[in-house]
Amino acid sequence: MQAAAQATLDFLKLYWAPLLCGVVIVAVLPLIVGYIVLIERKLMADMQARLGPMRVGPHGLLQPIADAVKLLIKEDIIPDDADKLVFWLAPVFSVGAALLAIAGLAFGPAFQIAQDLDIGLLFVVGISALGIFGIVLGGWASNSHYSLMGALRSSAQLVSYETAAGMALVCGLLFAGTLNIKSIVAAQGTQGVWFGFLAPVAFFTYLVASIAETNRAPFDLPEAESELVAGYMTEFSGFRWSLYFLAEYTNMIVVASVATTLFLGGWLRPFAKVGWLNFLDYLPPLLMIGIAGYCALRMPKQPTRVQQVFMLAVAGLCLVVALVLAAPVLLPFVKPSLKEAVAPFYAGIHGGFWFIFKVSVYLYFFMWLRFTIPRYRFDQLMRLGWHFLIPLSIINVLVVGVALIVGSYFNLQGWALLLATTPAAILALVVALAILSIDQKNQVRQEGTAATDFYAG
Amino acid sequence: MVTRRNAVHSAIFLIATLLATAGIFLQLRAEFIFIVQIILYVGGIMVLFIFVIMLVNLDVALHQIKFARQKWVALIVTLALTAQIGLLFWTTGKMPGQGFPILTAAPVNRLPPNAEAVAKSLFSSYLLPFEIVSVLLLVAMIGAVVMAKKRT
Amino acid sequence: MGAEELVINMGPQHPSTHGVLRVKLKLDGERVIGSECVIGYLHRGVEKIAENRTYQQFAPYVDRMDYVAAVSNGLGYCEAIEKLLIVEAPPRARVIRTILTELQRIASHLLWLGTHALDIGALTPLFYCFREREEILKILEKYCGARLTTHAFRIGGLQYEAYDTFEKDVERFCKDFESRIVEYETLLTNNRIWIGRTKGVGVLSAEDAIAFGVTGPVLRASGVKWDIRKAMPYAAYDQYKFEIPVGTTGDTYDRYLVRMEEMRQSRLICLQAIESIPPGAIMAKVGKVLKPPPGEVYHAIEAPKGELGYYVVSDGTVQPYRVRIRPPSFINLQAFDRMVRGHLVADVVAIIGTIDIVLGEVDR
Amino acid sequence: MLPIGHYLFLSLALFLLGVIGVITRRNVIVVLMSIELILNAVNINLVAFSRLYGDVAGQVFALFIIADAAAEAAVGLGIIIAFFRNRETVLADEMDLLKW
Repeated sequence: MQAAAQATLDFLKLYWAPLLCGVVIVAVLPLIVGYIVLIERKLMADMQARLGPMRVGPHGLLQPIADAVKLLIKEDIIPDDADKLVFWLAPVFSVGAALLAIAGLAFGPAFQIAQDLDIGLLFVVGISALGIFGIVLGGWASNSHYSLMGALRSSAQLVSYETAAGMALVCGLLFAGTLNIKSIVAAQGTQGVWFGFLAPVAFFTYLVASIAETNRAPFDLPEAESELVAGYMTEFSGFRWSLYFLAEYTNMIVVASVATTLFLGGWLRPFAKVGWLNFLDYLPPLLMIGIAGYCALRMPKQPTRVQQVFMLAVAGLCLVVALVLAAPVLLPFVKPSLKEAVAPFYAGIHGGFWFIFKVSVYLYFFMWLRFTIPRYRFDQLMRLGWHFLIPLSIINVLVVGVALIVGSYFNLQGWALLLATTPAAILALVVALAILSIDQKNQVRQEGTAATDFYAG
Repeated sequence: MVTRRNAVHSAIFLIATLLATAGIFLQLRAEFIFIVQIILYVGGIMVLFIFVIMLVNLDVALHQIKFARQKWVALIVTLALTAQIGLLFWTTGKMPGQGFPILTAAPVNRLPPNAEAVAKSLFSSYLLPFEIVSVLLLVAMIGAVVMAKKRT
Repeated sequence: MGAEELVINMGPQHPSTHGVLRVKLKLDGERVIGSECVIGYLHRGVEKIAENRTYQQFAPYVDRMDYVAAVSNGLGYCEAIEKLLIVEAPPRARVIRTILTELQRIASHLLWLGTHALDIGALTPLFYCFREREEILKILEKYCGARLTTHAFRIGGLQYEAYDTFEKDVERFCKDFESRIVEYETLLTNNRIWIGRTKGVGVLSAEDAIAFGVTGPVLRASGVKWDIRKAMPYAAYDQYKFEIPVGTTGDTYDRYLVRMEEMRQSRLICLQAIESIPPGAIMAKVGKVLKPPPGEVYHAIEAPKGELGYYVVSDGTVQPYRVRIRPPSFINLQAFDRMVRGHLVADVVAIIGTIDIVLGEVDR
Repeated sequence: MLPIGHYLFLSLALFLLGVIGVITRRNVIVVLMSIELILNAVNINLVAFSRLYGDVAGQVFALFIIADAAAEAAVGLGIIIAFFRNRETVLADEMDLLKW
């Protein structure tokens, strides 16, 4: 008994930090997801000439909490003909995979749960791919045609776009030479250039494939509300539905983080090696102060006392964050001897800021696309995946490999590598566009035959 | 997994088994095989299985007897195999769990990164088998496409 | 996909069947091999009701058929009864009728555009369209006090004189609308996905369209230049210059282009009309009790969705003997099966949208 | 760390379960899944021995086996789909024709 207690204690001593991180992520993530949804709704409203949620809290700031409460106390419906066990299991599987994938990510030099995982990036990609089972099984267990079709579409879509995404990642990994997430970012630090610049085609491919993988518009066919009601989620309601929702947005965060890590320099400041851009270090605290100022400005305009206080609290919170961000930058000026001491804090805090900033930009792009573009049709989606993205990504891996060999032959480093990779990217694009045009010619021919078929029948 | 009447349930249990196996691989410090197992086996092959199970409507299969009349054959084969292994243990004179070499051959922190080691081995000593496997996969791919294609 | 056919029910409660249409789809995988529209969920027996109401009493009922284009419905009915009575609305009334009807056509097309784009997955056009539709509804509200079921016209003319700033409001709307329509087109017309989703989808050849009796933009998109406003002018349409846009292939994209161009033309008609609204009376001399001479009449107008016809039989009493309505949506829906065969489920949604049905009119 | 015997016994159990599945089940899909189970049992052995001897060769072979399993699943499922399309069944004892 005592031995067991001792063992537990030892375990805790060793792993308290990752455990804490895990608990925090599981507990806080739903809240973060809720606020991402709120931001999405607000952005959508802004682009569509309306206001979005305004009633719950000032400017609808408490809307996510109200939504969560509503979802939690909703009646839990399981259809009679559903496969109860699988129906219960599927959303849990989905959300479990998504949360587990977060474990492999590093949100800054200091924040990572699975520390120094040797296969870091592969782990994240592989585990997050497991979420597909939640979708497929959920669709199957609902015992409804819409759900089943949503599930089939979803699995076909995920499997095909996983290939393109994987190839794009391989391309980025060629530059990094490692799978370990921290080493990937470190490689970009020493190179002084993000891999997104060196492998623009791969970045583009991953961008498209990641949208498809997270079932976002314009690839949101599995849950296309105008066709399949809600796809695999049709029969789910209340808490189970919110689990799916949580999984979807968590997956968005995961793919955005992967892209940030591999292509956008992770937690590095933009152009970290360029000396005259060092003023960018002051940007994070200034940004937060700006937000705080805006909140304070809007404060008197709130209709009720409670909302005014709440707005002020938000402003205060932003100020505190600004202070925390500013401290590591400003302290060395006050006391130069502190420079060594604050260095890790600077790296950690500012790294976290830049990482979250980049992830947000990525997510913003997702949302922007969603509001702007109509939805693909299923066959068009498949054609885009198999006939364009996959050939493009495979060709890109080849030409980037050649470019790397050329680069090492001429001993090109950092930005100079662009000399080798830019022609490579152009070459890949040209070949891919050629494929596309050939494909379109074929398609026209096929459509011709299809049309005659159609009239014959 | 073997006893479920519903093939989807079988598949779910198989997924659970495969994930558990992946866990064992991780425990054995074979990280690369762990992730390959998850991506390929669980994320690829099992999705294919579930896809096919959904395609071929199960309502038909559900109402039929799940076991063929080969129970006795199965029992005999199983017993024979068990007896064989038991004999093996008997002849070596060691009880399971005792006297076997314990897996602490190399200290953990001195192992090279697993993915790197596997890759080096794969692309040097086992290059030919690797190429053969890739050809096999290509052949399988073509075969599957030909098989599954609708005959018009 | 699977070897057997899958039958799914789309509707009557489905996000994109525009009301309570139920479509039984026979699918092979995702491909539609047959379809059947089940209607009647919104049947209220409008034609039967007409037999138990006086001519004036029945007028508000027609607003409930195509409830997104109530003004057009009212126009058709009023003109049919006027024909039966052998009276004519005064010129001023006819011009105002024309303006309101054209505004209503724009509003109806805007609603169609928004929901059609939403069905295909573009979220944003819907809100832009509603922004402009709101302006039209405001004008209607200012004119007759109602936004949706307006009952704007009376048999023999108009009940209300145009309000003071009517011309100014219409003119401002028309001025704004020109740039707004460009906005929608930048979002959709050259969008690769939009073209991919609509080109070649739901093709209806000109012969088929005529054989099915399809009218309105659906017919014109197939390349048949037929518009009752030109062919048998009513209200004040013979005074104005406008074009009839026609398509070439008769697919969903052409129908989209035709409707967009129709909105432009309606705007031009409105602009021409407000320049010269003739002065004078707004009501012809009709008695309080309408007793048309026995006889029958068929009168059709070009409603936003197609030919809206009223066939009214009078037996000389205050109530019609029989009213038969030819709703454009109902007839256009008949071509649905021909249009969806061989397409995918996603196209079904696009095709339902492109026919532009309103179930209140289909079921009556 | 566990002695190798444990791994061997686990592998044996999985292997036998797979064999039972292959022999007794009528649904061909489940038979295929049982084969996957057998392959998996082999993988456990390979990786365990690889760890025991500190040699990655076992892992490389496990990799080959996984690739092989993928190939087998693809072809097998292709056959099943083709069969189902023609005969409307997935039961092994109704597969009594070599050609149709």
